[in-house]
Amino acid sequence: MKNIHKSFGAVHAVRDVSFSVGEAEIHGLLGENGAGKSTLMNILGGILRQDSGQIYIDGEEHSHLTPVKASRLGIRFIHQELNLVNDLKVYENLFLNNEIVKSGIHLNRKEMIRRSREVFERMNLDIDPTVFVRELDTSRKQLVEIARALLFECRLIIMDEPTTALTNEEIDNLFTIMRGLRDEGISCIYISHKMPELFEICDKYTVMRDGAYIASGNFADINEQQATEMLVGRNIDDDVFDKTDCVQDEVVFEAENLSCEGYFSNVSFKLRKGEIIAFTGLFGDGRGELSECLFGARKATDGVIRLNGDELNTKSIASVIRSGVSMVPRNRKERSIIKDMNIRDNISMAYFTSRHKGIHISPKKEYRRYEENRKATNIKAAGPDHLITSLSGGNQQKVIFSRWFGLDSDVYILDNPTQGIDVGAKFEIYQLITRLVDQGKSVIVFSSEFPEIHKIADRCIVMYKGEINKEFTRKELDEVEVMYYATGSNKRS
Amino acid sequence: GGQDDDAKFMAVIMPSATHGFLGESIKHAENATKKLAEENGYSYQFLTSDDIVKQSNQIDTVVARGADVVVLWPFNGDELKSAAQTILDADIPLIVYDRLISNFNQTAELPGDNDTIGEEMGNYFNDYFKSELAAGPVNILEFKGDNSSVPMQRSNGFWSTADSNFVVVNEFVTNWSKDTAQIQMETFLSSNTKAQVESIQGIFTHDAEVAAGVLAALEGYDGAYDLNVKLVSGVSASREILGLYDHYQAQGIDQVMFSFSPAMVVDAIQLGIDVLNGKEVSGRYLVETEMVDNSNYKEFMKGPVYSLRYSIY
Amino acid sequence: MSTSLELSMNKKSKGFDFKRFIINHNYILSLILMLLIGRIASDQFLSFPSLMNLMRSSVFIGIIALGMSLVIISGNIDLSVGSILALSAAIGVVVFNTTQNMLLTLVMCMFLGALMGFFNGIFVGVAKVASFIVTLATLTAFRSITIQFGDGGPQIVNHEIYFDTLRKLGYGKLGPFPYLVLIFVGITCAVWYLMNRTKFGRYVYAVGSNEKAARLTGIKVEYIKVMIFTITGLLTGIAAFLYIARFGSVDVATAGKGFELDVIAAVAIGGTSMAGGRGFIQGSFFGAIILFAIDAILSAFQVPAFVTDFIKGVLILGAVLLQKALDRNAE
Amino acid sequence: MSTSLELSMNKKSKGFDFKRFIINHNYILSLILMLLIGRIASDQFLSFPSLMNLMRSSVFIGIIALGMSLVIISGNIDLSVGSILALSAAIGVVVFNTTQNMLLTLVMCMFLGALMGFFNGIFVGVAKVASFIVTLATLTAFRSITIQFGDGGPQIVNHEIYFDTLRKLGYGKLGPFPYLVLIFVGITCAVWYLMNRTKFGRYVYAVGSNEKAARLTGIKVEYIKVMIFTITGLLTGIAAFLYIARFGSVDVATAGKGFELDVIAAVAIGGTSMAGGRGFIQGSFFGAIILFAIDAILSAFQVPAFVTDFIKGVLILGAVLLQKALDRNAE
Ligand SMILES: Nc1ncnc2c1ncn2[C@@H]1O[C@H](COP(=O)(O)OP(=O)(O)OP(=O)(O)O)[C@@H](O)[C@H]1O
Ligand SMILES: Nc1ncnc2c1ncn2[C@@H]1O[C@H](COP(=O)(O)OP(=O)(O)OP(=O)(O)O)[C@@H](O)[C@H]1O
Ligand SMILES: [Mg+2]
Ligand SMILES: [Mg+2]
Repeated sequence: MKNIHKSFGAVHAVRDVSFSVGEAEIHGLLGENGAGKSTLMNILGGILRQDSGQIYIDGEEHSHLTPVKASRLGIRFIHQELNLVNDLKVYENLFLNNEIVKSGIHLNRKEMIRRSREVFERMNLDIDPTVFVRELDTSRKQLVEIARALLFECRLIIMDEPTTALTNEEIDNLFTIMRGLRDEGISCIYISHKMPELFEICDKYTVMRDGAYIASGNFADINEQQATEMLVGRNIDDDVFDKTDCVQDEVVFEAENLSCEGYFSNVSFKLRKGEIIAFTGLFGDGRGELSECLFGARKATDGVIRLNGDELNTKSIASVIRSGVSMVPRNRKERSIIKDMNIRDNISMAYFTSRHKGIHISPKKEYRRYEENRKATNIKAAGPDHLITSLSGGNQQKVIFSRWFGLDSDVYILDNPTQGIDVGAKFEIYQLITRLVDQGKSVIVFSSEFPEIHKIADRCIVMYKGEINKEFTRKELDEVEVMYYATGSNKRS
Repeated sequence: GGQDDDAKFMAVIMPSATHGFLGESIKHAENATKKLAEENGYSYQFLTSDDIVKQSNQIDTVVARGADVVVLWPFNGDELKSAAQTILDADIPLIVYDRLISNFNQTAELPGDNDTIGEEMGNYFNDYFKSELAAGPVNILEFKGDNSSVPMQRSNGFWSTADSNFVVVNEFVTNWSKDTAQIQMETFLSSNTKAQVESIQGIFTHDAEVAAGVLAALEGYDGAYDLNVKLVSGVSASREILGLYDHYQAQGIDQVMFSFSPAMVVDAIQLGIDVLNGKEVSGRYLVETEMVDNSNYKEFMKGPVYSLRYSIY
Repeated sequence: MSTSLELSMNKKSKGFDFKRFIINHNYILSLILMLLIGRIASDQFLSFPSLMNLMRSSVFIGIIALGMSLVIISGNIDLSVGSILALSAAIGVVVFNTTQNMLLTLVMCMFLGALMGFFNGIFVGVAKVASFIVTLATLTAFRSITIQFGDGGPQIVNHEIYFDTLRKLGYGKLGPFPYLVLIFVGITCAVWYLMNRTKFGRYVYAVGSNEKAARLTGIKVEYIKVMIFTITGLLTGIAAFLYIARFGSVDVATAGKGFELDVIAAVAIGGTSMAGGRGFIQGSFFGAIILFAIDAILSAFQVPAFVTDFIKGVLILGAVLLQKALDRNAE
Repeated sequence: MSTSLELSMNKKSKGFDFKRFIINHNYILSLILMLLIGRIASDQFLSFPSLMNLMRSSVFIGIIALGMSLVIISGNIDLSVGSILALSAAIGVVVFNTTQNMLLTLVMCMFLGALMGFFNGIFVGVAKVASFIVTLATLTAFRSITIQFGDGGPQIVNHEIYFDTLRKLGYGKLGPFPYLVLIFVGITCAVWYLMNRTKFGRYVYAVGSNEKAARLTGIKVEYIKVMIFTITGLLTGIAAFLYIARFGSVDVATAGKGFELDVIAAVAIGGTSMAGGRGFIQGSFFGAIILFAIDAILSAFQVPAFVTDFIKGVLILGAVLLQKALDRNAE
């Protein structure tokens, strides 16, 4: 790709970027949120048309790509967001728009199912190709998405943050496959915000910042520190994170024998004032449902939740919020963003449902609330009246944080709070979280990223198959140990 | 037509074509308005609408434009009363056609005589089934047009004269549609008990199209029971239904239609022109209805009512 | 990152954005266009009384369209409004004939409308049946009750009393302004306030935009949906009362029949997205007026009877296409 | 990981899941229920000829419902089908009277239907206007053209020729099976094949379930939408031809009026989700039959005319609620 330019209205998303991938190489593409990585790849995948610049494939110019042309040229694209059709079966999704047909029109389902099975076997996965995609979990959906790329003959696979929803084991599986592909001469472009992954799997790197090309080279020649500096453009000392211990003795929030049939059972824990507890585990451990139960978004079948000693009224989410529990849900796009609303209203929404008295809304107060929150969480936005969808991912997440921080709750439940946001934004969010506990709030984080847990948690609870398997204090935390209990290895022997 | 500002100005306001009868009436009215107004050198406005809100707006508009006469076919007589009052309040002569506005001082009215149609039909049924009625109850079916005032009047008229020995086994609302009536009849024949199906001797409908649907269903019946329907009635002696009189008589089914010609609206337009010509117009002009059965349909087809109706097609 | 943000900030002009305004509120453009076209046909078209007439005829569709906007913004549809109007009005007539009390009649119409709306709301919000199907069924069922109630015949307000009371409301004016128009404007302002300056309004937008997210911020989505349909019913009840005032009788079979299509067309012309989440109350106000302006134009141009509906269909499509075209241009 | 996987696999039973089947295909339950209720009223109800008659009545609504399923599965709606039927049939009559050629008439009806559907499809798929609005406008516009074409009066097939040709098709039987029923079943199978065994069918589901994902796999979403509406128009054209065959005349003002509501009700009763993405063609087939079974029951019980609509509304709601209830139980 040579001298690629692309603008969206006022935003110059990609500026004069040149980029090349050789044969049999895994090429890491790095950059902050909004650096233009996905845009550049969308151009290569034929989804977007560049404003100017050329694309060469095997030395031949192919500058007017469409998704169909790109796939004919052997380019496969795993998109950043899941792009599966929930109401079709797994194999139908895999072959969507590439169906195998008999005698011109008749779908050859047997063959498609057979080949789907083959590809799952190759990926070391146990997914039944004849179930509906809607019945799969996020992580398996992501794996189906990956399988779709592996199904056909190809030369180059673009993977745009393929591992955000995957567990470590699944990631290892993926890497094994990628290495296998490389040995067959197939190349990969790999986009991720997770440094360790990049260093593990990629041969070459290219860094983008603000839509511009910064540098490229071999991963062997740099370390994580250098890479981070390149992509941020300034110096972040990642490891020195001043987490002060401000845990007090008073128990604020308590779950006793909490169960939700089919998902988790007998979960008990006590959260103290100023404490951060992290919950972690693997796919199917029931964490997601647990977080929903704690917030009243899902009915627990058994057990009690207490807040400041009194039983929490979980009849409605509104009553939970009013009692002093807030939650930042996972999957921002699906569960948090109100896409047709401006930033100001997105921030105010939880305030309205829990704290606001009367029915009248004063725009003036809303603007003031926006201004306070913008300062507190350092949101970078053109103005309070712009749609929230005009913001970059990290800033959207900060808006969602603001929605809840303004409520002055006692307990904050954060479900996967840093999904898909870059190093810099992550850092700021960690700061926000620690500021909360400094103010005497308590926090429960649900996360599958160990570095994150390591940075902020006072205690870490590891779940396995819907039960608490092990609890670590901050001092005992160790990635290998956590994995040991998360996989339930202790129960096997 | 007719933008000549000095010329006298006639407004004709009608409902839009919701069923066949109205469709034909609009055609006649539009033709007559154009022809008569141009012959006499008047300007005119011809308006249709599909609900009373729009119709009353049209009234406001023509009153504001300073109409010299308004010919109004109200959507529903009573619902338009209030709006029609504004015409009289503006001292504009008003001719009301077809629908009755109760307690109202219009210049002239030509109400469709739906009560009489119903009454005559009741009498005809009494005569036709004289011997059967003497023997006991006679079972019939009723197919209504819709639920508005016109079919109400036809029904009420019928039951005011019909013998008390007539029993309605079932009634249907057809929305003036032939296909609906036919399917309803077929469904009746195939879903009711033998006793009920075989007991039906007469069918009273509100419209020729509806009657045609019922007859088609009877003709097409191939079930196991014996049908005993002898008489089917309707309103509006249309070319199509008259063409089938012999066809069905051969199958043992008689028909009786009460003529109600869509061309009669022309009379109302003529009255409007008369007003503009300075003639004295007032009072009530009943729209004539004629009984047409197997005995007289051929003469009817030679008569003036019939030929006027089909003069423009 | 900071530089790219600044970049994007520079391009978004602050303060009043005229182009954006016209794109969002293009119904104003459509209205002006219609009025100008009408002016060509008749010099009377733009006169004040003529405009008042136009607005007065759009009152019924318009008031219901205000409610329908809530329904559509929340991602639903209500096909039963015509039948709700008929039943409320039919019973309203009986109440008025019995009590001769206008206020009581109004209250009764509003109550009945709200009750029927509530019924729709329960099925949509709580039983979670698609609103299209629920209101398709109640469209039929409410009408059937109305006809049964009126025994098939029209319900007529007592003649003498009508002319002394209700008709004054339906035809009277305050200075140059018909009462009906003033009421319409008043209710529009009230609903505008509800949707733009109260929590409830925000919830309606939120539910229409992202129901799951709305639920997770503590909004009681079921309750909001029930409320939306109830409010629409209530507004339809008010329209029913004004209907009695203006027409003095209610034909149980035809009153309000097909209103739902006009109402939805008005909302769409007013720029509310059929997909939910976006829309302006004032748009529906103007949408209703545009709809009747189309009728008025067709009258003014003396379009042949059978062709009017054709042109009307084309103009509705045109108004919505204009919106789309402007919207696309903006990108 | 393997252990946690087993956990989740256990919950999904393999092989034929009867409960799931009943939940998905609960329209079968509804139909059986209706037929049993009908049997109480009349011994004729479950007889073979009576069932055939039921099916024959549902042919027109049913064939259009097959097309409407595609439209609804793709996340759209088509309100104009009744008007498409009327115009195709009206012109069809003229073609037949002129040529006396049944095949040519059929082809003409299909062509006209497809053309009008194509027109809808262009506005929905390419101009991207909400289908509700497009087809609301064309509902009015096509009807207007029809009335203009027929000059307000009915279009009638030449009497003598009708009896020798078209009527044989409309009333005739092959053994015990009416031709119309056989055609209906045949077309249902064809559309079922299209939706379940061809690429096109997969694309329709994909567009309705996740349009963006469909677009990213390279599916030409605009083209699919145009096709969907065209096919619906084509099927409506076939229904128009059968309409001529069965009724021998077309009243330009009333033919097909209000069909859209019956058709959509049939599709909903058949279990197709109004939100798009999910639905079964065979469901719409049975949905249409259920709708007419309701009429037949009301007829058999001799329910008074004014009340039938009420009960019909309640039963439609009931059928859809049954679906919901079963669906919820499953979770
Ligand atoms: N369709 C679009 N319309 C307008 N702006 C867009 C669009 N897509 C991307 N952008 C903007 O272009 C810039 C680059 O976005 P892009 O998605 O390529 O970033 P990215 O590097 O993939 O970030 P992330 O790590 O968050 O995925 C951002 O400022 C984004 O807001
Ligand atoms: N917002 C998210 N970001 C990244 N991964 C996610 C997100 N939400 C869910 N996942 C992943 O998707 C899978 C299914 O999540 P879900 O919450 O439904 O299951 P769970 O039983 O709670 O297990 P887990 O807590 O491990 O996700 C898990 O692998 C989880 O890690
Ligand atoms: Mg990206
Ligand atoms: Mg992103």
